Amino acid sequence: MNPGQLTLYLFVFTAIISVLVMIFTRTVFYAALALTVCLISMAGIYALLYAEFLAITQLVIYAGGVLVLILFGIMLTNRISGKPLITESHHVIKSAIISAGMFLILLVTYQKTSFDQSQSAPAPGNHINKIGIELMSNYVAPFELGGILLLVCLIGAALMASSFKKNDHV
Amino acid sequence: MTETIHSAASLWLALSVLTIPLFSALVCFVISEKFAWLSPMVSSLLLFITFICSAFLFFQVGDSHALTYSWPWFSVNENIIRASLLLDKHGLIMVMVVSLVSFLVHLYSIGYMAEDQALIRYFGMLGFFTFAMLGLVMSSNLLILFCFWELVGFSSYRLIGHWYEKQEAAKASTKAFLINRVGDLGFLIGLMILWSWLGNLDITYLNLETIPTFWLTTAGVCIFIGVIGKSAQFPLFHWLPDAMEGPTPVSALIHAATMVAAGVFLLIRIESLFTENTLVIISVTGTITAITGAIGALFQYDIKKILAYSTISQLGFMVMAIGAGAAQGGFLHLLHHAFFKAGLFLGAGAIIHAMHQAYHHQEGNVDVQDIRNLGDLRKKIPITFITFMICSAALAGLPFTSGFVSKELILTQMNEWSGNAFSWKWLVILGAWVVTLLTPVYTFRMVWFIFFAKSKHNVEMVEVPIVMRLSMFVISMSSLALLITFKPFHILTIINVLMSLYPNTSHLITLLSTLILLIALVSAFFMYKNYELKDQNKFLTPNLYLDWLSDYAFKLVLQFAILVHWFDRKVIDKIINGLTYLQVGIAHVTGWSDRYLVDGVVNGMAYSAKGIGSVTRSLANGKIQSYLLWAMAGLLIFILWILY
Amino acid sequence: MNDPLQHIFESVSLLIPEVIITASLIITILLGLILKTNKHVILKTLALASYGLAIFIVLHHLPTTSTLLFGGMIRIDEFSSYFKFLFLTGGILGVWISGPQKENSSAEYFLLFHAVILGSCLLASSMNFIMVILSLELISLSSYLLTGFGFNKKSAEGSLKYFLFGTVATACMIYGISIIYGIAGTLDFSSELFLKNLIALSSPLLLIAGLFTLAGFLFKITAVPFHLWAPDVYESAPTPVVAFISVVPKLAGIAVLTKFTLAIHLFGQSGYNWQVILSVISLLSILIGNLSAIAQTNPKRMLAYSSVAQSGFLLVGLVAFGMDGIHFMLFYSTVFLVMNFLVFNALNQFENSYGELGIQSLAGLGTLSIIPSLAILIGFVSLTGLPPTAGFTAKLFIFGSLWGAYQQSGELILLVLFVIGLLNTVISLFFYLKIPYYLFIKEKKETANSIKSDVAGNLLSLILVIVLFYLFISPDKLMGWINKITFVL
Amino acid sequence: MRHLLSYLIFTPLLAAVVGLLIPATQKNTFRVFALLISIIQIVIMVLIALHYEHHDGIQLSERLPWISMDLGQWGTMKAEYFVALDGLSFPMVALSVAIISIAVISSWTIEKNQKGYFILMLILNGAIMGSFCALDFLLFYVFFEFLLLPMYFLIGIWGGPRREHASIKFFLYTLLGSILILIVIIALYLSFQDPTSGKVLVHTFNMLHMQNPENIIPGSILSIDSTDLLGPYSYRLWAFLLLFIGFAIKLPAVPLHTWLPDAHVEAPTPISVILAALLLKFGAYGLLRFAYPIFPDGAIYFSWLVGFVGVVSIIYGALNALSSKDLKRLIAYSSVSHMGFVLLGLASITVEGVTGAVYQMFSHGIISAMLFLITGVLYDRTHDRLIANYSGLASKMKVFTGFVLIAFFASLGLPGLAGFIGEVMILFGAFLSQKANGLLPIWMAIVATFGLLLGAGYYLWTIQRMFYGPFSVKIPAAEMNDLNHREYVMLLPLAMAALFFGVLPQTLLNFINPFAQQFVEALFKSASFINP
Amino acid sequence: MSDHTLLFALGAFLFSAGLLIVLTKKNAIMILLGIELMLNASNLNLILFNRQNPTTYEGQFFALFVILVAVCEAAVGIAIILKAYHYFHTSVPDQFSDLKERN
Repeated sequence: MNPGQLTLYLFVFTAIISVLVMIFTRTVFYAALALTVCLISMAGIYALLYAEFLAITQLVIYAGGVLVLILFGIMLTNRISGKPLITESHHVIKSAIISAGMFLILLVTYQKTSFDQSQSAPAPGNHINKIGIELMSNYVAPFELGGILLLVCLIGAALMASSFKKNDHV
Repeated sequence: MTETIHSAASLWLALSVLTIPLFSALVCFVISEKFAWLSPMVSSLLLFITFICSAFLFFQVGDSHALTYSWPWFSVNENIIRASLLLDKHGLIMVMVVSLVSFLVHLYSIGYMAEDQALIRYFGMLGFFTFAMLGLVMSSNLLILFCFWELVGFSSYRLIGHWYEKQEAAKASTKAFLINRVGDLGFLIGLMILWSWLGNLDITYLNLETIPTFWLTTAGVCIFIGVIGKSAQFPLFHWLPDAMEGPTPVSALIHAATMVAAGVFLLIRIESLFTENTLVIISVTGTITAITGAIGALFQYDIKKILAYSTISQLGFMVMAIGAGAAQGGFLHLLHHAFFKAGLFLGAGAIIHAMHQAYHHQEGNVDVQDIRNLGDLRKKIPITFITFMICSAALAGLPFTSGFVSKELILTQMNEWSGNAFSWKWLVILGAWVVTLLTPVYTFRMVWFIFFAKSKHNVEMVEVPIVMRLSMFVISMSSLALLITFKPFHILTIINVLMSLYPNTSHLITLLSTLILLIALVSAFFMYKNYELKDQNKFLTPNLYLDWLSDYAFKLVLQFAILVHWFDRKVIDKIINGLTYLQVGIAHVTGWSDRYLVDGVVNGMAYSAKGIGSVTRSLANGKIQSYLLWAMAGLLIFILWILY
Repeated sequence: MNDPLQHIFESVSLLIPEVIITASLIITILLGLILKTNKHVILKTLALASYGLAIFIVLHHLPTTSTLLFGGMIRIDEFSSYFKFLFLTGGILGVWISGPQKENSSAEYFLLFHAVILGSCLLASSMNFIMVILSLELISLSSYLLTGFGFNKKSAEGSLKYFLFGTVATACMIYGISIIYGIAGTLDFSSELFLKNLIALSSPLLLIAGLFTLAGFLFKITAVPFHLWAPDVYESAPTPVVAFISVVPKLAGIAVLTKFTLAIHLFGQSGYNWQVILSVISLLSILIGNLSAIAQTNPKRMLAYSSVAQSGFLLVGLVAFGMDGIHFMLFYSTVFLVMNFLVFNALNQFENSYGELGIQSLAGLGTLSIIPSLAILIGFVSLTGLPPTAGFTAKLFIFGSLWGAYQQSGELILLVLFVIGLLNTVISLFFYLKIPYYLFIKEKKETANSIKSDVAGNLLSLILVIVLFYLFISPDKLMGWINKITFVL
Repeated sequence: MRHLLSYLIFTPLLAAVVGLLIPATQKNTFRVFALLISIIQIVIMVLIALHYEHHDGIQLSERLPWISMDLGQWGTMKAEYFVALDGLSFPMVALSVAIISIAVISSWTIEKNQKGYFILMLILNGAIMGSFCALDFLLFYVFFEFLLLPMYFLIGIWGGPRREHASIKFFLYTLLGSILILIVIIALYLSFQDPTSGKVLVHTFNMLHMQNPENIIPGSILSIDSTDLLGPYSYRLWAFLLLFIGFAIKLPAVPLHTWLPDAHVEAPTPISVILAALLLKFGAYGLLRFAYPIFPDGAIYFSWLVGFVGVVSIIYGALNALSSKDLKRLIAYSSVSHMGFVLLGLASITVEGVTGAVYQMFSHGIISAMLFLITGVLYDRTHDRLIANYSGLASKMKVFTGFVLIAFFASLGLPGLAGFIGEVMILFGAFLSQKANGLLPIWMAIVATFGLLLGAGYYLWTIQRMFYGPFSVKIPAAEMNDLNHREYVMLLPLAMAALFFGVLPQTLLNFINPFAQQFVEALFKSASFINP
Repeated sequence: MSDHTLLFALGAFLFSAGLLIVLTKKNAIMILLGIELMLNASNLNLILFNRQNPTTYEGQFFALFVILVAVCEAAVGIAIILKAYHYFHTSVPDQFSDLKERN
């Protein structure tokens, strides 16, 4: 058990714990924080898997961007009551069966599948550089498309979130 | 050359005989209401022409061999159904009889129906009936014959229901047609059998060797079922008494002289078709009918009903004769019966008509057809009395009348047929003799209470109009053997052609039948002399041993009659009615099942479609997470289903 | 560095329709900021013009041989071109029936329209899961937003439900794709490598991954079991939007589903019988869609279920797994587009005159507003699949190909699908006739007044009806065109 | 002259389009217009009759390519616009022209939305003509489906109080039947090839090709050497069964008949007339034209079933008629009974039976039209159809009663009227069957004869209750006038026809005979080809 | 248990947990969080499987675009939730029930 692996286990453990917190907590705010912890541990795992660029993206965009957005949403929807946003659960048993079923089936079928588990070391060199070049050559189409997607979503979301009038409280 | 002219002439005659009555019917229906009074004259005239034509036709063809004419009617499967005329001796004699009686009835109706509102319909249907009846008699193709057979039934239906405002008339007409239809089904099945084996239905070309005996017998029996319906044989006879709801001339023409005789005529026409077994069935049926009819006639109060039962009995007698090998006798009796029974009905009509006229000014409702209300009429309406008496004598089989002649012939022929060894045939013979005994008895009873017994009501009566008297006179004359034979005890009928075929009757039989007749008349006389008819039959005190015997016999016979009547009314009628009710009942059940079962299944399918739909719809309860739940569950189930 | 750049430029030159739409999209944003008055008219004209131009280019200037662009991300071929033609036509029809927007949001409205069309065009031609995901998301997110354009309570609710359901489906799909990637080692599902690896490693995991991926597509085409959002969304969204999103994204989904299933079917070498899986999905969609539609009282909800059933019918063409099946599916798609817009156009006219409608409130309007009523009647007759409309021809063809497939494979489920599918026509009659029944047979209410005359709407109805009849009388013209399409994965 | 049939079919359809352009305010022009079209059609029909020759082939045929498309691996699919007449369709087309003219006259009293009504009538007219003339299975199907919709609206808008229910029921049932037929059509077209096309595999809907079992593509599911079974039967037998059920719904045969009484009771008189006289014929027509020739093996295998259904329909329909309290319902059930005869005749597969079946189709067309017009006459006066509410009509409405008698007695099979010939031929055929080809047991023919008895029963009972007895009508305000001129004009030709075809059946049999002989002969020939 | 298996199992766990949250939690924002978890599970898979052929970056790129998608979804989602909150004064989707089957 080398230190790398130990770190991996640590990250996995934190991720699992934070997910469990998310499942069992009733406070949305805590859940969001737990998700942050989970995402950060995921970023760690990415880094251990030689995907540094992604790890950073994960940290910056998810932990930094998305979660702030979500927390912002929590605050906004919470403004009237002022109390912490509490969430109830329902369909617990049915959902648990379905989720557990999914999980088990995934594991069982994974067991029956012979993956190529070689952990060959990545080619030496600057991954981020290569990624940049790839992004602008081979992946230019999705890149541009992603740009359009972002543009459309932001304009649309802005419209959705802004256009309130007093008279349409119907 | 002469042959062609001869046959061409007879063809034209035959066609005109056939079409003039139809023309008469058409004329009647075309005449507008304003000129309705014309129709009796015109149609009677036309029918007279028909009669003349038929007479000419008869003498034209004479005793030459039968003539046939045929035209293709339609073809199917390369078999051509030909509309064909068969002019043979039997047929032509029937044509004569039909046209004569029909003419006389037309004539009679001028007077009888003078005050009727629907003359057009009446004379139209009479004409149509005559056409159909003549067609029946002349056609040689069984399918065509069947067509006319049904058309005859149709006109009978219309004429019985002539006074349809009366519920009884309406019901009787329906009943008559329906019961006839039952018989017709048998006829039709017989035709189906013949067609399937022969592919041809022309009587003159039936190639009977190709049919297996079983099927031949079945076909014969089936066709005989048709005869049972039409000729009012046991067990389908009870429509005939009901049919008396129609106008009396109609009863004379259709339900005594012609239509009901069509069955007997048919039996003679297709005699070659009958196997031994068929003949047995025919003779037994005839016997039962004859006896039942005679007993029935013995206990009726309504003149027309008595005559109706008597007709049943006589028809049974003829059928029995044909079944028992006395076809010629049967045919002869058919002719004679046509005249004397028509005469009786016309006489009864005259009585009813006269009584109606008499009661017209009096108050109260008296059933003028009930013999209990009649009596002592012989002086009031003498001409009617005379004609009625002549015809009654013929019915009873008194010597010097036509009835005697044919009865003798039948008994003789049956005697030969039965042989010397005892067999079931003797029972048939016995039946014949019983009928011979009973016929004079009920005839006497009828005549006695109409003309001789003391009358309860004393009313002034006048004779019926001249046209009615004229036709009654003609018809009764034709029942007198004196006019048709010169030797009353030695049979020689008018028609020499026919006579040449007939064997002589034995004197023994003549003697015997005369004896029976005497016994019958004498005992009847003593029985009814001081007898008063009441609702409950009260019998004379037995002052003589004979009286007691006859009384006892009467009681016995009465019980049997009541039983028969009960049987007729309760069982057969109930069975038929019951069948109708049952049909209606079943129909209601099927109607119900139609509504609730068949429809229910279909609607149920629709409902269940909706039901399933509502289950699937209920998933859409508006809650997004249950949508997701169901979707994911579906996915999971799908995975599990594919995997395992 | 020169070569890739060259390739990119070449690629862009073959993507002119998409470029036109993107340009139009950007101009729309700019104009939305600049213009103060007549915004709607100008933007509508712009949209129509750009779609028209794009159609022209699609029909006349695209290569007929299949060409790979952007390093295999996108492939231009006749199959995708035909779908682009359909999307753009759908776009034109959708824009045509769109009225002025509330809240002065015309620019955003047309922007989202453009985005959906752009996404659909790219989806139909993408050959790589990355492109699939991105274009699918472009369509989906724009559709969620479009659904909210009623700017009322209902609309917001519908939009939220649509969003939640859609994102979960997308998440499933992405997860599925990630596993497929793990097995295949590539995201390019048309490549040799993909085929080779999948055949080499046939595992139940692949089945699960495939089904997870299907979930996203099934969501897009509203097939069972991912159809539950449809009634709520259809009911809440503005009618022109429903007309649009019930056709274009669905057809885009069908396009990519075709490619995906053909890929995962591995030319029949897959360890799992995808034919059976698709047949069951198709069968369930037809059954559940039709049965649920029976008791609906809201016309749009009813049409949502009808749309579920129509997806089932579209899938029937796919189930045949043959070129002719795909051809007939293309024919059916075309007819579906026409008849769906015919119905929604008429419904839209009614709504414009009478406001939100239940089916009952249509009672007796048939004689008052004869053209929309006749249009709706013909549209429903066609949706039911009765002659003399193209709906009949389409159904005949598609089930003909199914019978052919059955004759070849002898798979019993295909026969079941064949019989049940056709018998469902009878069930569908129950509800398809409901609206004409209320329109023509029910007595009208006292208060009903005549419909506003709407020349553009009536003209559109007339054109669509003529197309429906024309495609019935002479389907071979269109089929001749479709038959030329050769499609190789 | 070469396109007479097309003129016949498309004149009313074009007229419907023209009618759309006439403003709805021009109320009474529509009925004149519709009548005019009917007269034009009668003229065309006369021309057709003049060009028709009595032999067993098809005549006046017109063929145009319709759909022709490449199916890739499946070859080419070909459907044609192929119309022609033969001994089966000629009587039907002639009947249709006559009945529709009379229905138009009968529609004279329609007041509600005349434009819509007469346009739908014209569409119906064209679709009926097209269905009877089409010899391409797909073309037939298209025309046939096409007539459902106008019918639905005609019942649904102009019908009686429960019209909605009835129209939906009508549509659903018949559509169900059509779908079953469509299933077989699809299966068929991939199994038959056009022999004239040379080496290219061309799938065809052409009836002339489908009738010849040599054109079945070997190896297709419906091919004659296929041994695959689905459950108890081979695919060919299933296909026949589906066609049979599909057409039996239209016929209608018990137990699939329940739409009929409802549809009839609620439909307006002219529509009932068309429904009974023409639409019911499509069931039998379809069996004769399509099911039997294409699947002779199925026809022979299931002849017992077909005959049994026929017999049950005869008896069951008659019993129901007997218990009906509503005159129109009674007549509707009598149709079930009479169409049962057609089925029985067909099942026998004898020349007599088939001839009788076609004859019965024709005569039932005339008679049922008359019967429904009669109920219409009563309904117009009192708006009441319950038998129990009438009595003694004969004394008030003399001419009317005359027509009633003709119609009733024609329907119960009185010789001399049209109903008799067909029924007798059918019974002869059914009885002959056991001896000739061993298909039907004898008892079927015998039981069927009881249908005649029951028929007489319910008709006579109806006459007794409604027309005989003392006059009374339940609706007090009703004026029971005798027939007016318009009603007279409608009923007289029908009565004459009933009489004419009863007395001179050969005029019609000249058309039917060659067809029936060729039908039976060809059927057994191809059956022996299929099962040597 | 190899790292590969462990990480796949972690992915599956994240996915299932995300699904569980999506299905059970009543708050729309929680559902959004669950979806993020599910997307992360995919990303983990992608990166894990990318190591099998490290010469290309396909998996990583895909993961990158998935993050992009997640961002867009979050943005749109929050906007829509806010909009709905504006009308319903709650972010519990179950209480939005204007749209459902009416019988």
